[in-house]
This record gives sequence, C-alpha cells and structure tokens, in this order.
Amino acid sequence: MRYIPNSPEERAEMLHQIGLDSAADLFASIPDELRLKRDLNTPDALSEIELLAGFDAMSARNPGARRATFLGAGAYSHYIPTVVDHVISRSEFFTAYTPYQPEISQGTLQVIFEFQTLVCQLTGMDVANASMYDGSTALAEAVLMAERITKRSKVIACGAVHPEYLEVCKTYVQHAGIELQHVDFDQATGQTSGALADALDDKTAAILVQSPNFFGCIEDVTRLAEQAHAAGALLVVAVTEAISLGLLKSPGAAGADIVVAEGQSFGVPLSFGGPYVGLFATREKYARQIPGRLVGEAYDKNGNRGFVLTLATREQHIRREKATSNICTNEGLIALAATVYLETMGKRGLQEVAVQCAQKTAYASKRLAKLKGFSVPFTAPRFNEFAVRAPVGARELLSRLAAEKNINGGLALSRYFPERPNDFLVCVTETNSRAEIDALVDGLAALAANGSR
Amino acid sequence: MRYIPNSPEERAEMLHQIGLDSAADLFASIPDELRLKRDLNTPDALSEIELLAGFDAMSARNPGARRATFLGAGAYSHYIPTVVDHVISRSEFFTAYTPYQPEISQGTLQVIFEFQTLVCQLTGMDVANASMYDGSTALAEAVLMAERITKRSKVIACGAVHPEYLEVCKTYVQHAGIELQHVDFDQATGQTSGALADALDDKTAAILVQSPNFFGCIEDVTRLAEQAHAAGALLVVAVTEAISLGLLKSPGAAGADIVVAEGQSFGVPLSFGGPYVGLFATREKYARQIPGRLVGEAYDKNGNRGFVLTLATREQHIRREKATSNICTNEGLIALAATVYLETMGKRGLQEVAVQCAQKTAYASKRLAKLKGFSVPFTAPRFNEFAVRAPVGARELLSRLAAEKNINGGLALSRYFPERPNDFLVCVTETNSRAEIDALVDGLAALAANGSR
Amino acid sequence: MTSAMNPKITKVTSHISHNEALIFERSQPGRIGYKLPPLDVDESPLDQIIPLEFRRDDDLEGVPEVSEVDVIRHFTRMSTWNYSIDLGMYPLGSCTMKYNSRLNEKVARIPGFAALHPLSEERDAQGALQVIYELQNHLAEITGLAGVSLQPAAGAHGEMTGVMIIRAFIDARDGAGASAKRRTMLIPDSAHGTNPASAHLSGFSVKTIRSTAEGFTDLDHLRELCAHGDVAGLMLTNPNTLGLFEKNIKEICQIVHEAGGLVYMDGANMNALVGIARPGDMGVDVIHLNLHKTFSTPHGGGGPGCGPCCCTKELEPFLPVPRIVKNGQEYKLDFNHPQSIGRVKAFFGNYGMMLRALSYIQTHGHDGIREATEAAVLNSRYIAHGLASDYDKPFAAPSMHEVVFTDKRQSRKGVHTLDIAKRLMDYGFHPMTIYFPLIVQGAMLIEPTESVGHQELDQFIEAMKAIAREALEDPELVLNAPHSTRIGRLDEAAAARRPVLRWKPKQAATAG
Amino acid sequence: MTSAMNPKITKVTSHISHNEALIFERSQPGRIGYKLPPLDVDESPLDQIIPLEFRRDDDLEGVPEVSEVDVIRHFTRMSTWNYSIDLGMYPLGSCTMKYNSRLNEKVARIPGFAALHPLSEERDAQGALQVIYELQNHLAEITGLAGVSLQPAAGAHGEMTGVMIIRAFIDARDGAGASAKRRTMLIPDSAHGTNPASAHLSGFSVKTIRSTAEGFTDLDHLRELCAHGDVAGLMLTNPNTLGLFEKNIKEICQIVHEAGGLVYMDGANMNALVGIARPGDMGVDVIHLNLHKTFSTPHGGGGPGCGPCCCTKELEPFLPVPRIVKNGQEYKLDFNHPQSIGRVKAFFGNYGMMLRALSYIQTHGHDGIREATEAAVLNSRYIAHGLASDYDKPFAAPSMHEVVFTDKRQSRKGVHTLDIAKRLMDYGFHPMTIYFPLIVQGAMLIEPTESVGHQELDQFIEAMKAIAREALEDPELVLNAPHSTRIGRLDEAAAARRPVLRWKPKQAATAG
Ligand SMILES: Cc1ncc(COP(=O)(O)O)c(C=O)c1O
Ligand SMILES: Cc1ncc(COP(=O)(O)O)c(C=O)c1O
Repeated sequence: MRYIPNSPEERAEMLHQIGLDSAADLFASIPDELRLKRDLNTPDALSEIELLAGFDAMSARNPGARRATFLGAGAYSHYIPTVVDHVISRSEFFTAYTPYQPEISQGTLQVIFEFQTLVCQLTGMDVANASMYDGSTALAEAVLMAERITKRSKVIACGAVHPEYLEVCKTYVQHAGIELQHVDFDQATGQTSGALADALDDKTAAILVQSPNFFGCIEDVTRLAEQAHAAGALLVVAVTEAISLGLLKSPGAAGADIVVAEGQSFGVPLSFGGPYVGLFATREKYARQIPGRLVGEAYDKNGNRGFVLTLATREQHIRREKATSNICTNEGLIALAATVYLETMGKRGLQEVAVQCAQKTAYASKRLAKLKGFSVPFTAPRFNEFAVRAPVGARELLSRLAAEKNINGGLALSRYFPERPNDFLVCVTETNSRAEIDALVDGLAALAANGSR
Repeated sequence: MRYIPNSPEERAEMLHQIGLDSAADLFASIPDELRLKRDLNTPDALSEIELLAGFDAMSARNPGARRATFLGAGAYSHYIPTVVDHVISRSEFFTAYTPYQPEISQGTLQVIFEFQTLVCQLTGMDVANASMYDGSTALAEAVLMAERITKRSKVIACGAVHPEYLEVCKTYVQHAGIELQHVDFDQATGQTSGALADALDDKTAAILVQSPNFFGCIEDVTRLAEQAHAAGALLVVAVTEAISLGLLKSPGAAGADIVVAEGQSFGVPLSFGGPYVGLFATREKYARQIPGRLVGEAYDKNGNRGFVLTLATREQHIRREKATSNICTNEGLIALAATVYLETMGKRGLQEVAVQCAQKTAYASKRLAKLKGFSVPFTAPRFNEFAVRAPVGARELLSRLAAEKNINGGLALSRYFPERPNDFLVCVTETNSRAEIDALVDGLAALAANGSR
Repeated sequence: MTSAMNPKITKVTSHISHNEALIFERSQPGRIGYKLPPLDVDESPLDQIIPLEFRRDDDLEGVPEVSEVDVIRHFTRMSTWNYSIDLGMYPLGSCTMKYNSRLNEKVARIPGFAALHPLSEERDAQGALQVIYELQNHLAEITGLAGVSLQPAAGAHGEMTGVMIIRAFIDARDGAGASAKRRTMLIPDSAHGTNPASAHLSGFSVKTIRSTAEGFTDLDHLRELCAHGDVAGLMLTNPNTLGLFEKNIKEICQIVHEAGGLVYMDGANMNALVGIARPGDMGVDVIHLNLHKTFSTPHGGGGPGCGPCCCTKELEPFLPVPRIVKNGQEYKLDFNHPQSIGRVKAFFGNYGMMLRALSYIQTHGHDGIREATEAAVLNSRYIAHGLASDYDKPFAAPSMHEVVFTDKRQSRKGVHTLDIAKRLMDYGFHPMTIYFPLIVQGAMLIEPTESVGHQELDQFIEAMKAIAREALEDPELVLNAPHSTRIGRLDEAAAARRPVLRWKPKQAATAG
Repeated sequence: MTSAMNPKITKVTSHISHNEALIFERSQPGRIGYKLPPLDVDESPLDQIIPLEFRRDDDLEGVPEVSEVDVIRHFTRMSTWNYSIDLGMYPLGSCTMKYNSRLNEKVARIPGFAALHPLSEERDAQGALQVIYELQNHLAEITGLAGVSLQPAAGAHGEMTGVMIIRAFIDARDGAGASAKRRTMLIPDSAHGTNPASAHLSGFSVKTIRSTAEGFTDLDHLRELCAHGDVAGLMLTNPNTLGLFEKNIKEICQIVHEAGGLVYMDGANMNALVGIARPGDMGVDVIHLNLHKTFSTPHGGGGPGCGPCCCTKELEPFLPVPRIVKNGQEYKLDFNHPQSIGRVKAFFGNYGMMLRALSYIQTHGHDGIREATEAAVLNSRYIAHGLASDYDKPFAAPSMHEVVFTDKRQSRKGVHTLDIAKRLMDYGFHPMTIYFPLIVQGAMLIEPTESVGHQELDQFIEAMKAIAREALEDPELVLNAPHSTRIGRLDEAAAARRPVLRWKPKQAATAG
C-alpha cells in the first residue's frame, strides 16, 4: 500500500526485532472469537486513474452543479478568490492538528486570533470563538448558553428562522429541559410578528431571530433586542448569509447578546452542505460561558508575543461533563478559508460584494414582481433573497426550468412549508450576471405562460 | 491593482519622501518624444470571475483535449500522480529563482542534484545537467557539443529522428559551420538504413539517432555506437519517449556519448507543447563541455553537506561568447516535476509503466494489423508507437474518427511526410484502456469500410 | 548552540524563519486585494432597497485593507511556524495523525461535488447521494453495524448522536419517559472528555467506572454500578485510551445489556481494529467513527471532522434524518423515520470529508486497510519496545495502535512530562499527547500511526532516550526547553487571567 | 545569538528546520509509491515484443524505492530550505522577481489547455491558438513592434532568435552570404552574458562597446566601431543593466542603422517601460521579452521561461515558423514563410507560460500594467534614495526599476559585496544580484519590483544600513555571515575542483 512507508520486508524485520513472528501476533490481545476471520467486503484497491474515473463519473450525475443558480436558503454561491484554496492547501495548515503545542503551532494560532477578531468586527461583538461545526449547531449552542447565563428554560424562536436550524435546536434541547417555542411570522411583511410579545415572559431565556431571515427579510433586530432585554432575556441573532454583514447593521450594534452565523459565504464551496463553519460571538461579560476553543495573546519570557489556546477550563477535556459544550474538533481549516477570504476582500471588498448582492436582488425582484401571474409576497426590505409566488406549482415549475432552461431557479418552499405550494425562494448574488437574471425571469415567464404540461 | 501592495496614497507619500511630485516624474530620464502619450490598447482589467469565464470559454474550443487519444509523436499522455502538482505548487519551489545563493536555496539545489542523478541512472550516463528547454533544443545543443569535442564539422542524422527536432537542429547549426546530413531510413524495417555507413567519414563529428525513433521503432543503438566510434565520431542518442527508459537498454549501456531526451513523459502535462524539459547527459570526460547548469556537492566549514551551482566557468555569465551555450533560465520547475514523478513511481513503477505501454501497444498493433485493408508498414520491434497504413487517406480517416467516435486516432504522417498519405502514427500508453483500444480498432474498421464519404 | 551542532539531534537544524505581524498591523488604508466584475444591473438608490436604519454605519471599522500579495506573504509566512504531518511523524496519541493523501484532496475539489448545492433536487444530485450511500455501506461493513448516519460533524457530535439514540431507544422500549428514570451513563475514568460532556448534553448523569491497575475496565465496579436499575448505557473506548484492547468487551456488553443498558463505543481508536475485529461482533450497540482520524481526512489545524454514527439494526430507526437510501436505481433522502432523534446538523453533514473517506477506502482496498491497521499497531509496538528501558510503562498488556508511558523516572529529577514534550521539539518532533488519559500521572500517549517509516521511528526513539539521559545529567536543559523554536514557552496562566482574545486598534495610534 | 535577540533584525527569527537526506539515502527495497490499473489486455511474452538485447538488464539500479508519504515529506522538507517570493522581497536585480499570481496558475491548469496535445488538428485547438494569437497582439502593442513569435523558451533563446533574424534580414537585403561579411555584433560591456553567447551561437563576432563614466553607451565609441562597414547590429539593453534609461537611444539606433546594422534590444528590463515607452517607437528593430520577468510567469527555481521575439514589420518574414495567424474567424498555423530562420523549438514554445502572461495582461488591464511599471520604478527609486548615504552609488542618473550600488566604502574595511549579500540573509532578505554588471566593481544590483510594500522596503533599507554600520564596527560579523541559515558558506572552489555531480551507491554499504 503506497501510503505505508515500511515495506513488507521492513515490517517483517521490525516484527522480528520486537520478538514477534507475524502481523497476526500483534493482535493477540483480541480474543480469537472476536477476530474477523475473513476479508472485509469493501472494494478492491483502486489506482488513482481508476478512482478518479469513478468519482468523475459520479460527479457527472450531479447536473445541479453545472447550472446557473438562484438557490440559497442557507448555502450561497459566492465568488471565491483563487488565493483561498492555495492557502488552505499549504501542508503546514491542512496537515496540522489543534494547536496544543504553541511553540510549533503559531501559524494556526495567529490565524485563529485573526479569525476571532474578524468575527467580532463583522458581528459587532466583543468575543468570538475559534469556530463551531456550522451555523445550525452554533445556534443550538447559543440556546444552551442562553440557558446557562439566564438560568431560564424557555426559548422563543422567531418564525422565519431556517427550518433546518430549528430542527437542530430541537434535537439539541430535547433532553436539556428547555422549551423551544416557535412564534409565527407576519404573513404580510415576512418579519417577526406581534405574537412574539405575547410569548415573551419571565421564563424566557432568549429570543432567537435570524436576520436576514429565511425568506430574506431583514428583521428589526434593534427592536427585538429591546423587547428581549426588557423581559430580562437575551437576544440571539443568527445569520445564515454572512455576506449581509458587509452592508447591514451589525447584530452587536443592534443589541444582540449572542450572534451566530454560518460562515460558508466567506470563501467556502457549497460542497453539498459541508464542511462549513459556524461563527459564534458574544459580549465580553459572557466570555467564560462561550462554547468551543478560544485563542488568546500570550508572551514568552523574552517578551515575544505569541498566541495560545486559553480559558480551557470551559472545555470538555478539563471540565468533562461540566464543560460549556462537548465540542472538540471544530472547523479549523474552514475558519482559515474564511479568514483568507475576509482579508483578501478586505473592508472595501466586503462592502462591494454586499452592495452588489443587494442591487442585483433588487433588480431581479423588481422584474419578477412585474411578471404576469407572479408576485412577491413579503413586503419587508431584503438583502439577497426573496420569496416569489408563481401562478402554478413551484416545484414543477422549477424542475421544468432546470430541465428546459438549465437554471436552478431557487428553492420550492413546499420543501419546508407544504402550505405554500406556489412559493419559491430566489437568491441572487454577485456571481449572477444580469444575463442570468434575465434568463431566469424570461424562462419563468415562458414556462408559466404555456401552463402545466 | 490588487497585486501592487502600496496603495495610491502610500505611493504619493513615497514620491513626496524622495522629492518628486508625481509618478510621471519617475520617467523624466526618458526623452519626452519617446514617451507613450496614450493608454495602451490592451484589454480593460478583468476580475477573476470574468477572466476565468473567458479562459474557460476558450478552453471549450479545444475539443482535442477531451477525447480518448492515441496521439504521441514527441508528446505523450501518461498518468501523472497527484502528488506531482502538489509539490510543484509549493510556493517555496515555484516562486524561487535559480539558486544563486546556496544558503537559502538548498531545496532547489538538492532537488536538482537528485534530478541529475536520476537522469544519469536512467540514461546510463555519468553526468547530467540541470535541464535544457526541451528535447529538441537539447538535441541541437548536443550537436554543438559534439562539434566542440571532436572539432569536426559534419553531423549525420538518422532518418527517423523527429522532424521537428531536425528542424530545430538545422536552425541552430545554420551559422555554426556545421553540415547536417540526413540519411534515409530503411523503408521495410523503419530503422536506420545502411546508407549511414556510406555517409560516415573522418569529418563526422557525430551520428544522431533517436530510439525509439519517430516511427516507434527501436534502433540498434549498440551497433550505431560501434560504427560512430570506429569513425572517431560520437554517438548522440535522442529519446522523445522517456518512459521507454524503464524497459529499454539504456543509451549509456549501448555506448552513447551524449544522450538527450524529452522529459515530458515524466509527470508533465501535454499543455499544447510546453513547458517541457530537456534531459542532457554525457560521459564524465566531457563534463566540462556540457551546456547549462550543473549542481554539485559542497561542504561548509562545519563539514555539513550542501549543494551549489558548479563548473560555472562553462557558462555565459562568466564566459560570455566563449560559453558552452547561451542558456540561462532553463526548466527548473519542470525538472522538479520530473523528479517528483520519478521518485514516486520509483524503480518498480517505472518498470511497470514501461511494460504496460509495450504490452498495450503490442495488443493494439496486433489488432490493427489484422484489420481488413490496414497494415503495419515497419517490422522493427517497437515500444509504444507504430505506424499504420490505412486503405484510405489517413488525415480524412482520423478526422472522421474524431468527429464520429470522439477518438484522437493518432498522427497523420502526411503532416511531415507528404509521400505517406495513408500512414498514421499510433501511440498507446498505460492510460489507454483496452476498451479504448478496441474502440479505436472498431472505429477505424467501420469508417474504412463505409469508405470515403 | 544551534541544534545542528548537537550531534544527537538529527532531524532538525536551525534556520531563519520569517516574522509576520497581525494582518491588522499590516493593513494600510486604500490597499485592495480583490476585484469584482462591474455591477451590470440598473442601480437603485440604496435607501430604496434597505433603509438607512438597517445598514451599518461603522464603515467596517478595523477590517483590514491589504493587497493580494500581502495576503499571500502573510499566510505563507505564518504557515511556516506550524509543525505538520507533511514535515514528519506527529505522534499525538488518540488523534491518529496519519498521512492525508493528495488524491483525496483532489477528489473533494471535483467541481461536480464542490459546486453542488445541498438543497438540490434528488435527481440533480444522484452522484453525490451515491457517495454517501456507498460510504455508509462500507462503514457498516467495517464496524459490523448496519445502521449508519454520516450527519455528525465530528467525534463529539457523533457521541451526542449515539447517546441520544440510546435515550430514544429506551423510551421506545420501555415507554415514553422511561429514559428519565434510566439516567445514568457509565463512563470509565480513562475516557476522553467529550464522552461525559456528550452524555451530559443528552441529559444523562455520568457515573465513572474505575480502571484496574492493569488498565482495563474494572468488571466488579461495572457490575456494582449496574445493579441499581438506572443504567442507560456505557460509553467505552476500545482499544481504550491507554492503547489496550478491552479483552473482556463481550462480557462487559453482556453485563450492561443484562442491566437494561446499551453499549456505546467511542470509535476514535478504530485505527487499531479496521479489518481485524468489528465492534458489531463484540456486542456493541452504537459507535461513532472519526473520519478525520481512522479514514485520514485532514485535521486542518482543528477540523473539519466527520463523526459518523453506526448502530445495530435495532437502533437504526432512531438515527438522524434524513437518511440516504437506495430505491431501485435511485438514491433518495428518506425523512420518514418518526422515531428518529431528529436532525443534528443542517443539510447532510461534512460532505467533503465523506468524499475523502470514500477515496481512502477505495484507495486502500480491503487488504490495504487491514495492512494499515497492522502497520499502525506494529509501529506503536516498536516504540513501546524501544522506550521500555528508559521510561516507565505503567501497563504490561501489549499496546495496540498507541502506547502510554509516564514521567515517573524522570520526575525524580524534577523533569516532567511537559518538559519532555517541549524538549522533543528541539529534536524535531511534535510531542505526543500529554497528561491524557487523566488517570495516568504524567501520561505520555504516543501514537505513531502507519504513516512513519522505521528510520523516523528510530530517530524518535533515539530522541526520547537522549532526553531521558538529559533529564538525568542536565535537567535544566530539559526544563527550559524548547531552545530552538521561534518562540519560547508562553505564559498561559497570565493569558487566561487577563484574556486578550482579539486585536483592537490602538487608540493612541490614531491620535499620534 | 539567535537573530530574535538582535533588535535590528525584524524580519526573521530562528526556528527549527527539518533535515532531509537525499532520496537515495531514504530509499528502502520494496517500498512502493505508485499504483497503476491492472494490465487489461492479453499479455504477450516480452521477448516477442522486444528482444532481450534491446532491454535493460540493470534492474534500474539506484533508482529509489519509496512510499508516497516519503515523497511528500521529502519534498516538503526540502522546500522549506528555499527563500521565495511568497516569503518576502526578492530584490535580485535583472530578474524582476514579482508576485506570481495564483490565478495564473489556475488558468494554466484548466484541463482544456493542460490536456491538449500540440499536434492536435487546428480545428481541435482553436481556443489554444486564440490564446497565442491574442498574446501576440498584446505584446506587439506593448512593444510597438508588429511581428511576434512566442516560440523561444527563455530570454537567451529569444536573443538567439532575434540575432538570427538580423542575420537572415541582412542576407535578404544585401544578397545571400552578405552576413558573412557583416560579422560584427556590437555589445556594451555592461550587457548580460547571454547577449554575447547568443551572438556567438549565431556566428557573429562580438565587439564590446564601452560605457561612459555616467553609465551610458559611449556614442563616440559606437560611432568608431560602426565605421568599418562590418556591423550587423547592436544588442542593447534598455534600461541598461545599470538601471539607467539610454537617453540617446534614438541617436544610437540612427548610428547603427546608418552603418547598415540593426538594433536588437534585450527586453529583460521591460518592467521599467511597459505602458510608458515602447521600443518600437525608439527605433529598435527586434527585441525579446522575458514573460518570466515582466509578465510574472513563475521563475520556478530556474525556469521554465518564455522569451518572445518581437520585431518590425520589415523583419517579420524572418520570424520562426509556424506563425499563428487568424484567417477570418479561424486560427491557423502558418508555415508558409520561406524567409523564416526556421524553427527554434519543437511545437509552439512554452505554451503554459503564454496562458499565464495573457492572464497577467488581462488581470492588470491597460491601466494596471502602467501602474505596475510606475510602482516598480518608484520602489527602486525609494531604495536608491534610502541607501544613498550609506553606500556608494556609482552613477548619478536616476535609476529606473533597479539601482546599482557598490561595496566601495565597505571594502575599505575588507567587507565586500559577497559579504554584504550573505549578511543580508541574516536580516531575512534574499540578496540582490551581485557582481553584475561586470563593469561595476563590487556591484550590487537591487530590483525590488512593484510587489513590495513600503514597510518591507523600509526594513530592507534598515537592514542595509545596519550592515553598513556593522562593516565599520564589527567587520568579522559580516565576513562570517550568514550566521542563522541552516548551512554556512559552502566551499565552492573545492566543489568545482573535484565535482561530485550525482549520487552514487556506496560500494561499502552493500558489502557491510
Ligand atoms: C478518544 C476520543 N474520543 C472522542 C474524541 C472527540 O472527537 P472529535 O474531536 O472529533 O470531536 C477524541 C478526539 O480527540 C478522542 O481522542
Ligand atoms: C538583462 C538580461 N538579459 C537576458 C537574460 C536571459 O534571459 P533568460 O534567463 O530567460 O534566458 C537575463 C536573465 O537573467 C537578463 O537579466
């Protein structure tokens, strides 16, 4: 096997040196009855040529990856500067592990320190951790953290939080004695409704809101923060489209207590849903309640600045069942990718990409709203996603658009909301050219006009 | 411009510091009449997105790159282990220059030393240089070197040397007072003919032979070496298909004095003809006549082994017009690729790949020889290329094979030999599956059967 | 003074290493590192799209402004400060730092996978689903456990999933709410910290099982703890974190099962077992694997991972949804599992790691994965043999893929595990895992993996022996190590006391 | 002792660096690093295919046997011993070590180009030919010279091509064999060594023109040398190798032209001129460019390069064949140039470099390439200004993209250019080009390029100033430099005396 340095001959010699006769002797401590007496029924070894041909053939059966696309809903198609993949392909980064030994891990440590800083700057918060698995699990961890801080047990989720994020929260809290309450969104605006106020009480640990929300609507986070704080609760803000942070008021400035985000938009390929990276930030005063790893500044005896993993007493390897989270391996390399992305785009790039998204979305939504039979059901301002109501079933319409026009037109909302058969969610980013947007609009118009087949 | 670190503001400040008012002042020493008073008429700056879209669109107009292929004739489709591109993409290798400063260039220097050693091992020679531009220019340099060594002025090229190599030699020697004589090959065997003996005389500096030759025929290098040496001439052996060195008798063992080869087969993509890498090796006694760079072992004052550029007195930067060659920049990174390839494949891999080529070629030639109307014109043993004679015009036949069967069937020999309209050169390597070979044979049979359209 | 002059140190020499400030310190107003295509649609006034009150007004203060060249030099320089697998042996016990193949990286970047949206329709993603499906099957075969979910993002996430499955199963078996009474999760004192943390997250209370002096689960203690009728399950690592195969695993499973509990196996150490023995054959009910250990997906400086959860047919209904199934020739998402614990992550998990793991399995073949296991255990045993005369080896049983030593002998001279670890850096090695497992005082857990040749193993053994001699003859040398790294030991206590967790612009700098 | 402790040294610190033997020393019989698909055709006895006498019988003796992991660690370790552009400023004069963009690397690897065979039919390669055609046009516009061939593989190869074109032109103009009488090629004493070597290769005899004390071509000497009726041409570098623009270029061209000769310009220094001034407008007849300098294709540790030859319309018929032309909408290979000097390389030249150069031109845009020139000259001028008080600057004229200093002041204390260069390494910089041009005693030719920010320029200036002080105060420190590299100064004289140019198996090792 070409990944194993020692040849069979060398291994035989090593066995001999340690006084064994055969490889089987290495496993003498495994009771014989537990030993597998046959070969595993997994494939024969493939050469690189064969293996790549096999994966290429499988990848060819993913036509979704080759279309102009308006799919968003928690995973976004953004431009990734070429440098990102180069940097994360440096052996020194991708074949290192968690920087337990700072003297020979300063590369990873300084990167994480920069990542933490960037997350704080973008979210408007004081402290950020070294990453969570993704946005959805980060939200679940935020719920648990809110409970720890407030010692209250009810959490209210605003209606338009990503349905999969809510499912994950539900799973996480099911045995934690936390009641997860879900208030409906306003059907006209698409934002959090007045029902929230009714649900809020002195058992409420936190309000969870996503902004821009699942329908692309920008929530009034400032008002929600005020409401939450008035009730002695925390405001947890989730962001699935992190590019919005380049343009929208930061959750921190709006008064959030914990901010989580999916960092995929920051230079990470779609890759069928992962690996992505969860961003997690909070206020200074809650720093010791934060889950996951933290990197901090430290000095050696000569006064040289370096970085170390710190506040480890929050973590499972020290605190075991009393830890703030069970997380150990996180998303280091993806956090690196996000860091490279953010530094390459820089202040001006992050602003421009966000403005382009907003402008292109405005253009697309205006054109779609004017289409005969189509409407845009929600009135709230939006960033780069919006719901569209078609005159026909959206699922069928979109699948014809894919088949006949080679466009992924968006997400049929019936996937999560069966009561919305004609609605679909359109996402427009800087990667969608005007020609693509026009093709989407014209394609939908043509298909809707000649009705269901 | 994002590749220029200093911002316009910083540049203004720097200008100020050195006492200038504007960037234009930097060019005050250029007479005004010579200054370009307009913008260059080159394209507007493109973003990565636009640029990649443009190149992708151009690459899509290269259908030749996407077919099963039997094209060889000096550039070969071989399997390239994935590690090769990873290694040559390390910044430390590809963004360094010629290792003029050994203390901070030992990486490049040790690689070249290994490259030189590997070239010696494969060719059976004593000394190899750090690379030439490619096989064709290496051959031209070998001619010049033979003249320097023998002080004789005639060089005899065997008939089946690659036509483009011969053209390059012709260009190089046209002002060097060297007569380049070309003897025809044997029409039956495809090897060097008896005419060579007649041409050989005491003015002959060298015989040039390619083996396997342009038609894939293995030459009797040992005999040619004897003939050359008997006449006081040198034998220069060129190898365009370096993979053959894994199986065939090394030119060194056969008596060659100078061996040149195209190293493209060693892990280098086809890339429409370059960059490739010329291998150049000779006998110990001619070391000081070798063109190009050499790396040698050296020691520091603590006895640590290192490597340095050596015997520089042969080179242009010291010897100027008296140098052994004008070469300066060579093919460092491609030599690295070849080194990674050779070390990854190793002894066993180089043997196996060569045997696979020979076996698959034997299979293909047997099948083609049996096809109605087709024949294999040359009888000499071959490595992985052979000429085929079709019952119809080869150029037309191959272009229909490409259009209708999506196979590059080989090279129509009329490109170089107008007198051979029906002949084409087929190359089979380890990357051609049996299914591809069968498709080639069946495709040719079908197309030849239903005649010219 | 340079290590080059120390003849014992063969693996490294000292050389210049580039400094690099924080990017925020490199930033200069006006520098640009990006370019987008020009906006090609009719522009609307921004206020019409998004009212001012919803927009940021801080001009992204502090976000750096640098050129692409700055970015490349910044990260290239920083990268050179890291130790990594590609530079050499990385014997971090419990972490299985094996070779991360370049082929796997290439596979993960094939555009047909990398550009695929997770909410694509099934028919648009058949190839991607096939990858998941095939990997599930291979992992089922390797573990001997039929049900597989690839959704968990790392080992701890897989633990949480598995433990929740146990809980859901008990409720289903014994009636809703039953698990509220069976609240005890048994965990050996040698277990990894994630085990109790995951159990806690799932609402269990943890009881700790003692290990015997020989390093195995104490069966008597286990029996005792199982006697109260409140045991939901046991979380056991096998080989355990001492590198020893729990030879009584069958009996252990039996005891727990008889007490009405289930057995969770932490599969982090599967690199000792693949192709040799299968948890499913031992009586284990549910397990997680670390694809980022056993199946070589890169550790990436701390992730991403992938922590598949594998379980018996009986537990399969409780796995997270969606499950990926094959229906005739078609791959489908199956949400219809009413007993499922639910989703543990948006979408399908860390898909890119699944591509790599499948590539690993296909590259090795069934014989190659067994060969890897043999080579890994052999390397560990070779080290165990090589160091036995110089270091205290607290357990006599033969080690599997990793081996634990202690600083017992060296500590007599005041040299502790931490010091030995730091001194190893001077010899050019990444240290082993230290002070874990917690039950071994001064533990040094060494896992060479199969990816090291015997010359480098010998160098490691030589280095460790040299350090043992230094501890005796020149303890100060060891206590002050490392001597050859770009930075010395950092004051971690001070860092934790007044944590500085982000860069901030210097107030003064703007004024001055 | 470590540089970290030297407060003047801000760019580097010392750190561990991994050792690595030659691969031949790592090799072990039986190790395997590759796998091929199984042979899938019916096998013939090898003797039937290729008779024994034609096959090797040495079992590839000495070729290494290693695993893929060995390969990765081998090259990764060795790579870390190199200085590179990505680590910092690389001010090698005359080499234009500018940033090599990752985008260009990606473009060159697009499968539609990378997998294209050079002997593909024209219709199968229209996209590839378009790349060549467009790049030709851009280079013609940039140089102001209409005829372009991209065939030459490097600068020296372009020189040979250009000089041969001059020769062919003279024969065509003055009658066959005329060039045999016009055998003189004039070359300034400051020229790069490749110029005379290339002229010699083309059968010319070289006469050297003196430079003036101000660093320019001596017009009187030029006139004198032109007076004999035997001048075929002049090879002039502009800006010359002293970094000075030859302000009399127009007059120089006139003198040569009046003498019946042609003017070849070595375009290695075009990074000072792109977008600012065009050789074609100066009276130059033919030029080569170095795409691996001005147009940023990577230097790769010594190549590959690409040395396009650009010439006037008059000289175009003599360019190498095939030429790439556009015929309506179709790109074609045009072999029909009977006056061509012939082919200088198989196929079309270093095509991968053309892709990168076109990408460079498109990325910069017409304003960006001008901006790059301005930034490059500014950086050089900034250094010239910064070092003027500490080092001897032999020429007063303002430098263009590079500047030459000498060791005149330092050599009084016995410190020479070589020592200064070596000491720069301790400060974390790659040295400048030294002892070139040959006419300047102790030359230090510094070319920062546009790819360096002002902070690093300041660091460089500080380092040079510090070395100047050290030369005064502690010359031994400089004379024994470098102190912080993994290896000290190597004995090059000994290496050349008894050259060891390859590894050989130790005879004894097999016996022992
Ligand atoms: C024994 C053991 N269990 C569990 C884990 C947790 O795995 P992860 O880090 O992937 O969450 C680890 C990882 O270090 C481990 O070593
Ligand atoms: C002035 C000058 N001319 C010519 C050359 C030769 O170019 P190349 O190395 O590409 O052959 C160089 C390269 O160093 C140079 O600096």
